[in-house]
Amino acid sequence: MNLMALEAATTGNAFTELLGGIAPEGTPTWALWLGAAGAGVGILVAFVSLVAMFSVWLERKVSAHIQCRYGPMYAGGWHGWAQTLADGVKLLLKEDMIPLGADKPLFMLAPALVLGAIFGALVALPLAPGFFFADVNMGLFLILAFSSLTTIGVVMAGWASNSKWSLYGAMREAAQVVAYEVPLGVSLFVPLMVAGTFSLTEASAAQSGWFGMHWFIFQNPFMLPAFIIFFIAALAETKRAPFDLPEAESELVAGFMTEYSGIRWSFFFMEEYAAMFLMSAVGAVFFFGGYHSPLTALFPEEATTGLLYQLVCAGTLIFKSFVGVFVMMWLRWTLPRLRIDQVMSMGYKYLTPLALVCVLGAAIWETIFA
Amino acid sequence: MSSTITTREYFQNVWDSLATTFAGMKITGKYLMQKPITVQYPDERLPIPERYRGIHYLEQEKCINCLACARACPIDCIEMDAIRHGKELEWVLFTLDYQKCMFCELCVYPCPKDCIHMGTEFAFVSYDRSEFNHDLLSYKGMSREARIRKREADIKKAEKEAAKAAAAAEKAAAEASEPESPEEPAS
Amino acid sequence: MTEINTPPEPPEAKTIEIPEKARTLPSGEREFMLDVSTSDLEVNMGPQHPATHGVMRILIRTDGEVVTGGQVHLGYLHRCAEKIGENVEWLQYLPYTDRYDYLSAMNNNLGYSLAVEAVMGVEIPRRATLLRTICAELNRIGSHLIAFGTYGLDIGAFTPFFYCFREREWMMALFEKICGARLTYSYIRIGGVFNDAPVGWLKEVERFCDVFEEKWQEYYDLLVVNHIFVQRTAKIGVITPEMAVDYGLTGPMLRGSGIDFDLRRDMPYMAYDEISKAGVYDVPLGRGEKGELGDCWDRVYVRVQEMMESIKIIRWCLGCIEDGPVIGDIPKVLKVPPGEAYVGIENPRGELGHYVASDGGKVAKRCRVRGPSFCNVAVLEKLLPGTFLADSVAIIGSTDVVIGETDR
Amino acid sequence: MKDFDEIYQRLEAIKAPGLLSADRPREGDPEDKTDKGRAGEAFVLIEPAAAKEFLIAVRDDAELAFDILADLTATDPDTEDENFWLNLHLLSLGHGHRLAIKAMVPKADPVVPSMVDAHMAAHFHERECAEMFGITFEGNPDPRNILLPDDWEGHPLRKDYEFPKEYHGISCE
Repeated sequence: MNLMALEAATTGNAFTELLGGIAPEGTPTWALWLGAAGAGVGILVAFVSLVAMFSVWLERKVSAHIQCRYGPMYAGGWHGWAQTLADGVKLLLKEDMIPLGADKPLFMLAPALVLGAIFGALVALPLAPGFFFADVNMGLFLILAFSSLTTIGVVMAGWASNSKWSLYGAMREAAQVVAYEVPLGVSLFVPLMVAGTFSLTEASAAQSGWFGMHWFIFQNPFMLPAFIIFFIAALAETKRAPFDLPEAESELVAGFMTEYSGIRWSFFFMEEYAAMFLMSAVGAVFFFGGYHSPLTALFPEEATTGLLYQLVCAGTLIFKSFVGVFVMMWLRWTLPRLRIDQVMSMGYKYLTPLALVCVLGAAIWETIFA
Repeated sequence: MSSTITTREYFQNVWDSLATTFAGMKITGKYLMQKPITVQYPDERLPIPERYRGIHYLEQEKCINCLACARACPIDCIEMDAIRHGKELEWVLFTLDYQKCMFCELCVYPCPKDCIHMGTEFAFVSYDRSEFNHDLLSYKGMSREARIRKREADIKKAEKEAAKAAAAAEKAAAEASEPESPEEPAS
Repeated sequence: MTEINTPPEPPEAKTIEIPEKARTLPSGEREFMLDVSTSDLEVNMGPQHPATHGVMRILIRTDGEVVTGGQVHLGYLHRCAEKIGENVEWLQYLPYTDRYDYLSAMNNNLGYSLAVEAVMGVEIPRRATLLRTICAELNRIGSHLIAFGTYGLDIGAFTPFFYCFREREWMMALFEKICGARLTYSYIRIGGVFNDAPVGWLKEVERFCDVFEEKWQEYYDLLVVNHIFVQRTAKIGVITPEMAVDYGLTGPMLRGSGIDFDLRRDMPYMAYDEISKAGVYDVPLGRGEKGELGDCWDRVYVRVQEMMESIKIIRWCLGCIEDGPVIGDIPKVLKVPPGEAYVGIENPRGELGHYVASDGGKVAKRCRVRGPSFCNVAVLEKLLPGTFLADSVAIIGSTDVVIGETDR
Repeated sequence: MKDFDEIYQRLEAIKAPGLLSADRPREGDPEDKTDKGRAGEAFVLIEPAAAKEFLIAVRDDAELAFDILADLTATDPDTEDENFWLNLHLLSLGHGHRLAIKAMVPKADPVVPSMVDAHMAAHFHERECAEMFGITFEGNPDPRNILLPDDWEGHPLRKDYEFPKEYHGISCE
């Protein structure tokens, strides 16, 4: 993942430019690259942690209010905003436990792999024009590939735990992700056809018209069903209810996480929320105009390179992503869980064919009207 | 799930899952907007009804040490004792073991003087198990020193009686055997 | 004759040379590879498992996700209630009845009281009878709320559980007002009830009924007809009517299989004779609406409907309750004449039978409790094989087992 | 719905296997102070050896149709008594009547044929009865202990049961 970030950093982004500006004359290029990569990774880690922490707090508050409760109220003062921070500290201080029969190296590697993969995937996400870690021209492929990599971590965790419940969870995860990669990818073909690029930066840039509302979702009638399919598949991909079968706490105790505790366990947790954010962001970029909104359209043409514009753009995308995250939470606290064979049949029998129909329809539409 | 389904059922399934999901989200969304119904416990508390069966209290001046409550208790967790001075009672102990008590209120009903009640106190926390053996006497009972004195006196009394009994037994045994000789007086 | 799930025959013993390097597992066995093949996995579901609703242990054998056998192990919560019944006085046993089916303590009090009264032959005042009925039905609602809420939890829906608890909390507050306890009431006693209802209590019960009817519709829309819920429960754990009778199932389990039998209507006790004749309530039955007759959805549906029927009964009782004494002519120390009686009442989970035998003394000769869960749980061993692992959780939940009652 | 007398007449009419007699509650003899009579419910007495056949007969008879075995338990009336009582309670769904059955099982040789063939409901009850009273139900498909641990000694609901001093090193005093 570091390699990828490094390679990404070499293609030239805000960090290299920034470092190039402030570094003394004669600094070798490799040092600039390394510095940029290091800064990128650091900011990425901080960003992921912040997103995860806020999401956890949000999840607790949303679930609590849906259930007529208050949720955390004390830590930090206002509505327990620091609760996750306190929990994080507690998890850090907990005893690091590894079961006796566990495969120690794999057991320790699994959470790192899961979290590392999600960091890698976030590299290709542009928060604003020129505000990205790497402009990968196959950005969507990178994100899908990296987010599938988390599955390997989960299967590894389940196998290495040497617990029967964990094994069930791992096997479910493997089956589920294989089933849902297909509709996830296929449903994204619809906006890709309109955008004509795999790069997230270019796709975002393409949606700037109509006073910031030139979103792909309005481009043709097959976009909305495609988005719904994408959203459902994203839920399954991120192991969220009603597809949280790998964890399935009423059946498998805690699924693949049964034997994990402390900071290792929190890695899985962070991954889940980061993945939610990532998937929502991908949805926002490919269906809902990326960082464009009427607010960003207010800026005059010459101000679009300024820092304020960049920040507003980033805020827009983050807001859109969190709307997606919120809906995911809302769904989770509303719906019961599916059974594994129903998850499979939903993936293969419902989502995949419907997604293909959407692609076909969109293709015909684009050929005739565009 | 392995059974085949018709096209109509296929689209019915799609429609049903979407429609019922939205119906559910409407309900949960409604509650999301409402004020929660729970209270922040240590800061706000719900009122405790009058009849709450909490920790007992005793109207000691009414009690006549009749043992009705102790007998009614299914698990025998009430212990009581008092010394009678004419009409006055000097209390020795009236304890209730809250490690056993199951708050069934059966001790309250048989009381002829209506003097044992269950209060609204419910929290009872201690680091020491012995503290759960709760003393219901609040005043007029024997002080701690008095109780110790009484126990010592009781022990002494018991010793004396035991010695007396032993002497009597020895005497009886001696009488049963040969008559004692003047040279060897019985000790 | 139905099959009992016996553990699989051990594979034929092969003599295999264990290599020197093979490490020793924590269990003491040497690690080696027999052959590359799959084998059934035996998993202990319980005693500590979220799906077993207590300390029940189910040994399940699975082939991948498919359960091939299940064996129920009980006794983790055995508290010798029957032996205690032979050692404490008649009235003193009352608090113990609260504790076997702790979700419907009022009904347990009622069953025991009725059994002792059947031997004694005492007259119960009218107001006491109606207060008993109100309390028993309120408690039935509370118990079904838990059954329904935790069933949602088993299926993976969290929120209905909290909504159910919200209403149950109110119900418990009502009981707290009338008897002072929230869970172990000891309210209905031999000869009547302990206390008269406090001022305004009956009004509040009426208010509870009004609000509950609204909330009930929410549960229905949120979970009962939810497509995922229906998919998860319909055609799962089908108990045919013949099977239900053979296994001696009672209560919602029996009615879920479409058998129209309710002890309150067909063998009335207390005021239920009058109530049934007045046609106040219907007995909801499983009809196989969403899948097959007697599946999990039918059982849940019966419970959900029963809550509304209980509301009707409560309303009827509130309409005709009058002032009067609440306890019959009962001596302070009970002496029960020699004799024996079995009284079965309709508990939320089925027929709660109390068999009491007296020899004329202060203490029972035998105090037998027939817990409905104990009988209902027996059918699990028959239902589990051939289902998915997730279905097994749905099936266990649909029996609405309370371990305090199976183990007593 | 039939009352006890009608049920008993029908039992005699179909010659229910193992039927011995009926026991009805009665008033005590006012002259004899020791006879207090008997309160409660009426029951029929049957031969324990024919219990299974009896259950099948009353189950399959259309007029009785006792299709649910509500309860199966035993009672140890006294330490001096030579018999356990085997108490059965039947319930008819169609007619809505009940029947209480009692059978005397000698303590010296407490063996009863299993009733699982008549009602599957008997299975768990028989297991409980077996561990609590030491009555052997011949032919029960799974005669393990159900509530007590497998290695529990003694039969707790017998009147002459002595509570163990310790169990696996746990003091029970």
